[in-house]
Amino acid sequence: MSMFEQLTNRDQVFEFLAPAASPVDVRHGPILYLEDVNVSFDGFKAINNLNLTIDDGELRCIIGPNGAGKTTMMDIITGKTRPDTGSVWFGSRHNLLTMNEPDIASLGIGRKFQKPTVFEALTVFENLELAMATDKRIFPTLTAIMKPEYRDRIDEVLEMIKLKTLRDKPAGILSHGQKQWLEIGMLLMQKPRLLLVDEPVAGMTEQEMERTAELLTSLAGKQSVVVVEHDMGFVRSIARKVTVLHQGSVLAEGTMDQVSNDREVIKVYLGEEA
Amino acid sequence: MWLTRPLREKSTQIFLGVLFSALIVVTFLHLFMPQDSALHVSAYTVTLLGKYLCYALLAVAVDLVWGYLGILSLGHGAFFALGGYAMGMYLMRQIGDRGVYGDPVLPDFMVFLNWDTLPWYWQGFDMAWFAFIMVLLAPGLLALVFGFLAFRSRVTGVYLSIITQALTFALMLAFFRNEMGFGGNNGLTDFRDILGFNLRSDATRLGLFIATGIALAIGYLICRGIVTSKLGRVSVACRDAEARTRFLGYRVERVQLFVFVVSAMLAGVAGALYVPQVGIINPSEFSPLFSIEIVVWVALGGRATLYGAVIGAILVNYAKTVFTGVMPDAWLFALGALFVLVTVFLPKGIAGLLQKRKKAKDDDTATGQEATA
Amino acid sequence: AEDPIKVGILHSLSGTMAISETALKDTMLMLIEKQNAEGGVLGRKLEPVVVDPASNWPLFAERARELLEKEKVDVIFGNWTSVSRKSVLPVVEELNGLLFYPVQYEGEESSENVFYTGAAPNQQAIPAVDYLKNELGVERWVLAGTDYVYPRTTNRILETYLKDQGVADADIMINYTPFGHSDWQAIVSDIKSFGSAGKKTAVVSTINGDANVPFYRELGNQGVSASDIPVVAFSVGEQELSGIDTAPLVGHLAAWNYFMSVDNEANYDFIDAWVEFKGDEKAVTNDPMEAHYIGFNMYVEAVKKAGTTDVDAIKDAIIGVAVPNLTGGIATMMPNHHITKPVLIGEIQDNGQFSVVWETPSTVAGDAWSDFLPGSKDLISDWRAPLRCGNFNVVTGKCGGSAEVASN
Amino acid sequence: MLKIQKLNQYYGESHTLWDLDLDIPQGQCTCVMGRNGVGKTTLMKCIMGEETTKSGSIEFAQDVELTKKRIEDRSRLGIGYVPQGRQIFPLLTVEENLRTGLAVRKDGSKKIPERVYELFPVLKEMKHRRGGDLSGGQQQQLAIGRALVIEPRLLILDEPGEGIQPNIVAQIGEVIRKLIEEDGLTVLLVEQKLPFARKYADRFAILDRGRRVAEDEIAGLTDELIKKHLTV
Amino acid sequence: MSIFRLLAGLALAWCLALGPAVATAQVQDDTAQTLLQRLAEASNAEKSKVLKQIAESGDERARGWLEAFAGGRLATVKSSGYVVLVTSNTGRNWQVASAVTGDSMGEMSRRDLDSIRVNNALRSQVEGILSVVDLSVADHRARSAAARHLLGRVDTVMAPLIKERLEVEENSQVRDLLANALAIHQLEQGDINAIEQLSGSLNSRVRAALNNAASSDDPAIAAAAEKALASIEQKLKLNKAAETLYFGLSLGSVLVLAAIGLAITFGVMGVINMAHGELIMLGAYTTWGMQQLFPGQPGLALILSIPAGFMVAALAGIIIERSVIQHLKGRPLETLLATFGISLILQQLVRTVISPLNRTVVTPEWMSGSIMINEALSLTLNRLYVIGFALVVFAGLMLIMRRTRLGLEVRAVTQNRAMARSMGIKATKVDIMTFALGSGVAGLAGVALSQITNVGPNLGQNYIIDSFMVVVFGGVGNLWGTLVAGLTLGTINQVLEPWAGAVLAKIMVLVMIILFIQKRPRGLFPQKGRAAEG
Ligand SMILES: Nc1ncnc2c1ncn2[C@@H]1O[C@H](COP(=O)(O)OP(=O)(O)OP(=O)(O)O)[C@@H](O)[C@H]1O
Ligand SMILES: Nc1ncnc2c1ncn2[C@@H]1O[C@H](COP(=O)(O)OP(=O)(O)OP(=O)(O)O)[C@@H](O)[C@H]1O
Ligand SMILES: NC(N)=O
Ligand SMILES: [Mg+2]
Ligand SMILES: [Mg+2]
Repeated sequence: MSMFEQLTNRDQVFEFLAPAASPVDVRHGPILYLEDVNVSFDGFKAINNLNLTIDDGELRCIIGPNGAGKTTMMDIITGKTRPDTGSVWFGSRHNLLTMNEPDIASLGIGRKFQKPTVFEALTVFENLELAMATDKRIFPTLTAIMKPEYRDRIDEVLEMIKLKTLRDKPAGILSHGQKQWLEIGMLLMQKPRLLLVDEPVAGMTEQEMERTAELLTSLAGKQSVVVVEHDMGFVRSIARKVTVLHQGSVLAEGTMDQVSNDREVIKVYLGEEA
Repeated sequence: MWLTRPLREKSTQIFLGVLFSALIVVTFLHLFMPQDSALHVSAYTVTLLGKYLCYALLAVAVDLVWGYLGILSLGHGAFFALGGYAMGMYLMRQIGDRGVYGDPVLPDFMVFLNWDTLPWYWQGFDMAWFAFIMVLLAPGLLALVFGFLAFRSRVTGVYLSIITQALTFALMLAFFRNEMGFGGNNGLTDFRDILGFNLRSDATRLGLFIATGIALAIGYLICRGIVTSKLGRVSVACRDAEARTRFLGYRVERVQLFVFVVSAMLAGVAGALYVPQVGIINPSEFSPLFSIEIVVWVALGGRATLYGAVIGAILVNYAKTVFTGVMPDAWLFALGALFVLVTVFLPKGIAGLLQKRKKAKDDDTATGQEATA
Repeated sequence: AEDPIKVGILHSLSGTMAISETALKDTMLMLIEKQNAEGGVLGRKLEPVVVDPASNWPLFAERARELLEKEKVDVIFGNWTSVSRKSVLPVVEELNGLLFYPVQYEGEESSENVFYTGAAPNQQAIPAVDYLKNELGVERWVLAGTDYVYPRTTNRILETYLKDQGVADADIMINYTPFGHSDWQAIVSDIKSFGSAGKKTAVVSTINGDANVPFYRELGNQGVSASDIPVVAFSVGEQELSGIDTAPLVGHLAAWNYFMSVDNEANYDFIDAWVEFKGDEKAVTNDPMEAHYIGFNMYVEAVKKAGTTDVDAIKDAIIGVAVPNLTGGIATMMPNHHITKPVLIGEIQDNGQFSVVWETPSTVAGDAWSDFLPGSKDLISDWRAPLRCGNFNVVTGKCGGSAEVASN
Repeated sequence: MLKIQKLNQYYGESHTLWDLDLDIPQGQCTCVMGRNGVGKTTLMKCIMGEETTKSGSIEFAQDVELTKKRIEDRSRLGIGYVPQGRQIFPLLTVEENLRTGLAVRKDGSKKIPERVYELFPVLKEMKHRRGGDLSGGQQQQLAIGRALVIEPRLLILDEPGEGIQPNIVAQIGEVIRKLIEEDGLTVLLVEQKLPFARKYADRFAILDRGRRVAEDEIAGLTDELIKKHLTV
Repeated sequence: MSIFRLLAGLALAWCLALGPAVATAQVQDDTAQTLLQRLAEASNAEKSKVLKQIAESGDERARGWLEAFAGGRLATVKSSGYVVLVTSNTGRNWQVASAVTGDSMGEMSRRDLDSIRVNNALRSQVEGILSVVDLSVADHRARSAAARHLLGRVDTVMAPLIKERLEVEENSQVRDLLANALAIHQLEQGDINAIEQLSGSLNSRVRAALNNAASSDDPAIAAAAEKALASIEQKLKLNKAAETLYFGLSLGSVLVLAAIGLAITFGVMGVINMAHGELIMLGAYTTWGMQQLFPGQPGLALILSIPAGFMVAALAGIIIERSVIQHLKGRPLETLLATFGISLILQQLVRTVISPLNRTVVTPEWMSGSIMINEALSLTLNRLYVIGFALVVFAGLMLIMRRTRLGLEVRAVTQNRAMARSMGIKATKVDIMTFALGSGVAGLAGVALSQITNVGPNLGQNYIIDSFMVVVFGGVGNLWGTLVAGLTLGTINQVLEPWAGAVLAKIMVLVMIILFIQKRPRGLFPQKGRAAEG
């Protein structure tokens, strides 16, 4: 996937000239760090003393029953939901709980939502254009021009997500699966340090799943990836370390094999025959 | 440059072409056709057209925030009126000692309310440059403060609409108060000159009409420039999925604030050009119903097209002029029916009708391509 | 035949003011119809040109311009609110038109092109206060009005007038409410307590339009009767009463220059004509209608006198023209373009009419400039040659700031 | 149960379904497969009436022409629908979401059948929570439960397993089988996941670019077919 | 005024001493006619004397004459000078009857009649006479009213008579009033002891008397009066607070009524219904129409207006829904445009078909006036009824939305129309019924408003802005929110009004709404949860 890396780095001639868009400090350990996080909604505890660390460059799978709090966890990381207590750090410098969504996003945390959300009135191309990692302040955005290399990049991604033919169609007309792909494409455009991917393969065929798996594995290393998924086949194919969430806290953590043989996990999640 | 980019668009070229031809034709017919000729355009008509153009600019400003940013402002009349008052204050000061009481400094209404000095906020309005800056600044500042508060707290949708309405309503009541020092219900009127030109002369009127036309052209270009830029696409993104836009790293509230302030300033300019042409500014311009009406023009013309707003504003106001003259007792029926019929039969307004036609001819031109440097 | 004389009618037929102004449009149509039936003027028919400024003030100016510039009318009858008149004023002056304005107003204005056939403050407010003071022994005053220029000015004049007469500050309560105010509970309650200080108290009301109904209702419900605290209103006439359940209002007062109930043959004829014209047995007449009646007749006389409809000729001819009013007297056009009027005080009766309880012994001439405002007490208006000035300062001996306009 | 003939559908000018024929036999589970964007969901919407068809017929239970029925009457005929993307009513509580299905029940019962809660115990637990607050998987369960409330004769499931935890997915499969075998329910399933389809469906049909390109017993779902129509 | 006092005293004597026996006395018809004719010809000062004579005549018809005179219903026939009683005085021709015999004389032109002028002073005099007479009637409410009338009007001639009356009066309220009336008189005479009797009273005439005493030359009296006043002031403050609260609730309930229909059509269905105000107006005009149908029975008409107003507005709502709104499904903002048009049409329709003028809606007897909690605190009846009505309407709506299937279905339809239809919900029917319900409730608001404000073509415009404000302030889609918001805004407005004035109070409320929305961007009772955040 060096082609992909090349793409993402095309405007970085020298490493030290790279924009200070993501000054994440990972010298002292993990890229993401959640400690004792609690959230409740009207008395219902959705996240219960959650502790989680993601290392730089790691690919982590998170599984767990419906309602375990996986999406809520992502909401917390991206600033959508404020936890009642606990701390959330991005690298060792950024306390995410003091920041709002755009700040967190510009730090380099990107997210694909469980329910595909794209800008329906904009074309597929424009959706990708907006996601592109550029200066997102007002005046730069107002005066931004579409450089040929940007265009190439977008076309590259379009190719990758198989939406080339729908390039100039409004995203609103896409089918469910196509929207999923578009969201993945937007995530790629964003070049985040940390990708949070909520159920990427729902509604995909086996082969598409394979491609997605390849894509995610290739990203890992350079970027950190957190994947939430219920499809065990898919998880198995990418998993290095798996965390199982249950009732808002970590139930088990380990390799896929360790986890899938855990009695508790089988009981609450996998079912006997999985 | 973002401002010149729209000049390469066909639709903008057509729009500007039509606008400037209209300006030239009207000017020609007014100046060179004999008074009794059927083709002569009277000063009355020139001023009337000038008023329509002011409304058109105002409608463009509303369409910018409503059509592209999804902010249904039911209080844009407030910005229009503030621009109007700033201009009105300048015009009042130009009256000088020609007022009924002959006071060289105080406007008549202050004399008769027994004020002995000019309030501080009237200072400087005797200077045109200052007044013209205020035309932009007063509405801009109000929009900035109001927008800052509202967007920061993520007030959206109908909640935002209703507080814009509350804003203009509160201002209306405030300006009604004589203590405010803006002439109360009577407002500001009886203007004489602007920049040394007699407001009661036909030439000045023509000049104002042309100035309004040019202002509309510039305003349209600014709006078009914004909406065809990447910022315009971000606006649309905010409109359709505000939260999602934030997750991409855009500060939605700043985008909203920027566009809102630009729109308010354009509305202010429209108000400033309106006042010398109609000869009065009074708090009724702040009335919530007027602001709603502006939205109605935009909807009727076709939302999120800009030129639709222009068409809507001109058409509705032309219809009003015609109907109130032709059938004074029943014109509201006609206007009401117009609104109903357009909504039911032309879902995308009049612009939608034009687009449909156009679509049949040349298929799509993607906005992404227009952005090419 | 010759071209007809075109009469512009500039009254709101829609919007908030339609409620008051529609009747004035109809009055004009009726008067024109009658005049035409009598053969018109100078052998020319009159032709009404009706437009609707839709209660929108800038639209008033636009419509006035349309009437004068496009329709080329010879005269305009129109306007109700002061702001609409202020809006129209520069236009009629610029285009040298004629405007007859039929509603009581705050004064402080005199235009060469406008004829004020309604009352100036000295023809309504001052006599009404005199009545309350002298006949009812009122010592404590509530000045309640809608927050706009007419009430503000009238109240300023009254305040000065009352204080000149030795009324203490504490005995005057001033209250303003927004247009269309409908919740009068607190204010009426305040008036009640203000009135319980041991001195005879009265309310002088310049409350406008729709706000009156809820005001009087509240008075009735809170048990404020006319014998306790009478209210004298300057903007409540027969037409307003026709929309109010008058039973609780009996005895409250209004000051006008005409009441429908006035026992006078000319008045009865006018009422008969009106009822017939409207085809409504319940149609009522009111003061501004009488003002149009007077204004129209004055215009007709002036045209006859001048032998032309030329505006400048009319302006000269009309001063001094005297026509009968509907209350048995004579209205004369004064040099300041205001007319002479009797002032009547009427009490509301349960049939929605007023019963006249007092009237000035003779007619009063309208003052363009109030004697009770510091800025205007030295000004006079006289549009006859050689002065031809609407705001002549008798102290400085100069014609005020509008010298230019006069020569325009 | 359902016989689709020569169905054509357009979105504006784009032709999405082409002369589509499909037979869904009574008392069986038919699985529709196909790549993203080939028109599976569109087909389901046509059956439910949410999209209008240009030509062709959809015959229900031998004698009812569905294309002539209004949407609300289709569910009254006994068609339950679990749409893609869940489409729950976000501001109604879980219980209210379920209750929306009561109106068309033949027995006029005012109570939510116990079976729904048995199948998805979480729904009972969260009865008073707003539907929109549920997690994705919980919403999916709610959507299926809601369709079951009307006790349908034909159940249309558009990717029902999406976002649901593995043990419940399996359970859903079991329930489908049970309903088919015990109550004679007919199921029309859209599913991408081969193992699930193989396990619970009786028949399959493959769509490609709006056309039906294969239709057979589930055993006939060969690798060749898969390769040809389901891989990218 | 002393003439009046004397007269009242005499009349009282006449009444108390002779009792009912005199009431049957009769003067000769021609004497009566002369008396009345003198009344017609007299100047105001002389009229007063003639009134006295009429009262003294002891004629059983005297009361009728006095009342007719006070009501402005005596007139003379111009040609003959004959005094007649005007039985109907509307229009150009009046119904008259002989004042002496009471026989109808048919219709006469207004031109041929000369009304006998009356004014407030004379009317007050007649009321005085009549109230003294009323002191001895059986009905204690009438006695109480008469006694109240005497407050501040007692003089030396009457004082002993009042004292006598006080002895025999058994109703405590009447006694108290009479005692106060007497005490005021005594205070005027310089009797410092009277202050004690007065010091607890909250009556405004008592306060007026004490205020006068406070500026008396006698320092002792002045001081005592001051003290009494101070204690009264104290009590008044409490009452004032209670009164303000009542005003607030009553204004609030008007707002709630005006807004609650909108809370359905806008809050629940999402239709930005600019014609809501005009639907209110239709309800108000229905009330007027009903009163035209049942002349003379305003109460009955009003009660019948409740269902009728609902039906008329609901019907209008259905027509609007079917003809326009149904074509705008999924385009909520366009409903603003269309309904704005409809509102213009409805307004002008009323102007053209009925009249541009306001219409008179009569307040039935049982709804006018106020109930007196104490001398300083009365609750106006019309407002009290409106508060109750608002609460009933609210409760009813709440029931419908919570307990019936319609409530569930309408929410399902607005949240996801296609899915609701797939669940077998008849969306069209639901739309019609809901819109009809919201509109009908607007009609009900109109019925109530007709008792408070103008019934005219502009009625709706006056309430539309406030209505939207209330619904949004409360939180769209939440009926409780509308209730609480309406009552809160009403109360705040009334609390602010006394010290800020009506205009500023209104401005302040608006600014408060703007600031409040910053704090709670989704109103008082926001829709919570994931779905609402979008
Ligand atoms: N705003 C909210 N209000 C109330 N409850 C909430 C809210 N947000 C989440 N919850 C509850 O919190 C729990 C966790 O939800 P979450 O969406 O994080 O689950 P999840 O692990 O992503 O599940 P799934 O696999 O089904 O997507 C659920 O039970 C959900 O109902
Ligand atoms: N509203 C619409 N307007 C125009 N085109 C549409 C619309 N909805 C869907 N389409 C197009 O129709 C095609 C079929 O869509 P459909 O949703 O039926 O696909 P699908 O087979 O269900 O795909 P998936 O597996 O992703 O759910 C797609 O190409 C899509 O882009
Ligand atoms: N002139 C008035 N009443 O506005
Ligand atoms: Mg989830
Ligand atoms: Mg699909």
